[in-house]
Amino acid sequence: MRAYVVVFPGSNCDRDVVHSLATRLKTPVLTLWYEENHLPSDADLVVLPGGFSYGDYLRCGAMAATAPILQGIKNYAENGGLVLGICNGFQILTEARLLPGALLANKNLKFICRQCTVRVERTDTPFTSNLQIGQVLKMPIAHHEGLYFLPPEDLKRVLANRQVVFRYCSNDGTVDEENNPNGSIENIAGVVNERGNVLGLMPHPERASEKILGSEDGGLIWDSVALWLAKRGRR
Amino acid sequence: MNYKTVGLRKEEYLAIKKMLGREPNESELRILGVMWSEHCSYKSTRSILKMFNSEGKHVIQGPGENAGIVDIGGGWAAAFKVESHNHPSAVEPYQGAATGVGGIIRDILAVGAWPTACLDGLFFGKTPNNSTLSLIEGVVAGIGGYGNAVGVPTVGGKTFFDDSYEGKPLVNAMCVGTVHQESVITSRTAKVGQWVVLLGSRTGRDGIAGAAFASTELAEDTKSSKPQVQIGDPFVEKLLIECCHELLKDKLIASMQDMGAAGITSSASEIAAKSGTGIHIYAEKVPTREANMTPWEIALSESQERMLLIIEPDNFDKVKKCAEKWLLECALIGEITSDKRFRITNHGETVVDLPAEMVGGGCPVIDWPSQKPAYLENIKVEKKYEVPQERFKELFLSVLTDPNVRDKSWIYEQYDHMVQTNTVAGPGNPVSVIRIKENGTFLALSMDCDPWSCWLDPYNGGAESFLKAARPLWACGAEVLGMTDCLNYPSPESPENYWVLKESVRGLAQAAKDLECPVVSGNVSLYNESPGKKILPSPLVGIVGLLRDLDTFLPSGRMEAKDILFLVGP
Amino acid sequence: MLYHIKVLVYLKDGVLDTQGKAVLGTLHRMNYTELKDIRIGKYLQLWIEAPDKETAKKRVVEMCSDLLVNDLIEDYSIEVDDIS
Amino acid sequence: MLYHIKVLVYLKDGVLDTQGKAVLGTLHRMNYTELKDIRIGKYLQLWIEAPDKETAKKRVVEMCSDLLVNDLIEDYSIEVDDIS
Ligand SMILES: Nc1ncnc2c1ncn2[C@@H]1O[C@H](COP(=O)(O)OP(=O)(O)O)[C@@H](O)[C@H]1O
Repeated sequence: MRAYVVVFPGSNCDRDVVHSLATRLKTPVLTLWYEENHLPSDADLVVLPGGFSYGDYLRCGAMAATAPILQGIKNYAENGGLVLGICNGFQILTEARLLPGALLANKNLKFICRQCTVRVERTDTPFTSNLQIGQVLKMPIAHHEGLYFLPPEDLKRVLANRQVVFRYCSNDGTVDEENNPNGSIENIAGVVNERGNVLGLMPHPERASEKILGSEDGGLIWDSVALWLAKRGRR
Repeated sequence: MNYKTVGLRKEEYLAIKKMLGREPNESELRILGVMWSEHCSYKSTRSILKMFNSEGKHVIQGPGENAGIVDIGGGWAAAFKVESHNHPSAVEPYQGAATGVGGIIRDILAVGAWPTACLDGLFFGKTPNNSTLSLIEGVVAGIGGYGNAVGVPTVGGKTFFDDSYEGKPLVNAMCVGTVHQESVITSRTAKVGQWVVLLGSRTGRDGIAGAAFASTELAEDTKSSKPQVQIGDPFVEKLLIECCHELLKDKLIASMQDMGAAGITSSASEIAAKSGTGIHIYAEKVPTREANMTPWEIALSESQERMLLIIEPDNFDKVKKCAEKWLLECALIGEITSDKRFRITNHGETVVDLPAEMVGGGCPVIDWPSQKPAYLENIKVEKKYEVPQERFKELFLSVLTDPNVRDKSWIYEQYDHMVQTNTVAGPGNPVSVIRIKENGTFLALSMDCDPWSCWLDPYNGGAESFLKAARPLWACGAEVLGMTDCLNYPSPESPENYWVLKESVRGLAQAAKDLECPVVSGNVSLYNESPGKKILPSPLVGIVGLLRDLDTFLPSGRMEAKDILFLVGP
Repeated sequence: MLYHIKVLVYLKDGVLDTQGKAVLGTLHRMNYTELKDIRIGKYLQLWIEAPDKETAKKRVVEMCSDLLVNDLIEDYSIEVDDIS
Repeated sequence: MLYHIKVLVYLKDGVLDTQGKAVLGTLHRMNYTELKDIRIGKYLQLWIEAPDKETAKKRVVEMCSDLLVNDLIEDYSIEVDDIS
């Protein structure tokens, strides 16, 4: 498989995602500059990494969402290509309306960086194909604007479409207010688009794919993508 | 305009006249006022700093450059330094702390290193009241707000509470970077004919003459002479890091300086002095944020997120192109000359013409009178303190709930301590351990200080400040490579303060020397006083150690039921 | 002509204003108990070159929908001054 | 009486507006080149109970200096509507 990581001015997890994907999957991972209009035709996965694109000024992800590469990503997603937005990448995808909702300031109004656990809600997406429903993954969060918000009507639709892929939970998988680090609606930590090929999530799988970093669970998401692609003849 | 207004002492003014053989003009006087301030010239501590040993088998570069550098194997090196931002943080906690982080990261960048990790040392008042609480909140948010956005993890630090810091908090920021030994950049390598390029933000009236005006009354207060709060822009800093590293990779930078206190003046004069050349700055070519800035304001502005690059003229177009890619301003503002002068002209008119060496290095050293404080005579150290049985629980709980002992996760959870995916042991551990992807080794980092001991027994307290920082490194199995320190003290003009300063540094230096930990960089912050109050002597120590692999690393907190505990030591 | 345009951006009803809520709590603690509510939004000042007021306003409306305002969560109002 | 008070908070002249600078660059990239400058501040709406307009305003001024505005870097203006 061939993965691409988009670099915006202010991205700061781009190298981390490259390192994590490349070491876990032993596959070439290249970067893409935000000013490009098109994605390379050999792309199997495009990742929008975390960071502070444009300093997170105005609204997180808003300025990056107007970058030329987003047009390319839209076309690519419409054709079924796999797109993953992590943290700031998630914020960019919501601002670009590739994913529903918006990410607001954490309920304690502070930046939160800590290890977290999320429960897998769906396994029929490319990103979770090798996981179990109810499985708990340990992955850290690091954000100031991670409170996932949807107006009531949109929320109904998102739930009806089963677009929630990850929810914040306790170590044993309990989803409740106590285990909601940032105040997200319904403990939502990750959502997909209706088609299921665009995923946004706040926790950082790339920070959890090596034992020495405290967790390898993020690597399971990479494995899922690789497996899903392999089943479709892409290696 | 009089020498007192710019914060100079009479003997310093006379020295200037003698060196120049004439009266300095107004701009020159303002520039020398800042450059000969305590903050820039170390005039009160240069003799004290000589006590430090800076040699050791791992040392590649000792004090004198932007950061100390030590060998970490495989051709790679670690660059590190700690710096204070105490005065700005007292005025504006968020921006003061944020720009402190930005400043130390640029120091690391200036030697050509990639900033890999930050640590922060914070000292606050202990009694919880509104102003202390909002100050703490502002400082912590500022450190996080900046470090998180630039993408440098804050992997550890030190927080200390005592009421002597009320109204005068200490904010010390340390950064560690990695650099290939062959790619180290210095300020000694500028050559005649090379161009001087300003990269980064536009120049505004931020913090002009902050260093000098802080110690004088603002006599003739014109609007422009009032220091303005410096605002940090971590977004631009991130772009600067990326851009400089792209330029370094393409070997387009001959020499480089960050711009901290005294902005263009200190960075430009330092390059000239160290390279044994002169430098000529064209004030009108500096891109400014505000109209009508005078040449001396341009020369002294402390606007953040700027770097001074020295490049070959032929490379200018490439440098400019790279700057455009990273959305940065880039302007040719001067050239390296052969006359060893620091010269500023404005539209052809000479504004400043001083010997380059005199600007940064000319200030005469002051040896303040020193006297052992009276209070030390009256201190009785009780060797034994008996705890009455019935008060045991109460005292034990009071220790556990003391802010100095209590868990600090409310601070460090606001810092991204994992970005760059190297953090093997983050904050909350006695040592922080980061992986060095470049050579497969690990760095063990610690930061500590013991102000109470320094107050009770300056010599041994200084030694203990070193030992507190070094012990966890030894205990975890790391090899100590070198240290940096930030000497935070009250005014040296009081003989008793000066004595404590000298004694505690003597103890610190001796312990570090005896235990083979060279001092490769550091910083001094004096005059930490608020009305009626002065801070405890606070020499903060940051140490970098090496773990060749994780098998040699002994983490703390790996305990199980039935394990046997030993207490080792006196 | 140069126009000075003020845009006031505020959260839509129903969108949680965590910051406003926190500030309200702090002000109550500081004894400003007569304060019933506070909402926190953005104040944007734009200086724009345009042939006339209508065009200036029209362009700013476009900027709002293209970037400055996220209409899922925010609303805004515009005010134009001419200054030259 | 309940008063609705709008406070516009903006950076003082000469103080670097990091947000405004980044937004200006982005809008230029999006071809809004007629935009000469943009400054980003805060828009606060307060609902306050007070015997009269003057008192309402006076109290808001106090809140501004106690908490809402950082007078080292910010200035502000106030507008009062009465609504009940
Ligand atoms: N300001 C800070 N920034 C980051 N980490 C901190 C800070 N203060 C304390 N820590 C972390 O919290 C832990 C305890 O710190 P502290 O209580 O200051 O140390 P000590 O063990 O010397 O008393 C350490 O692991 C330290 O790295």
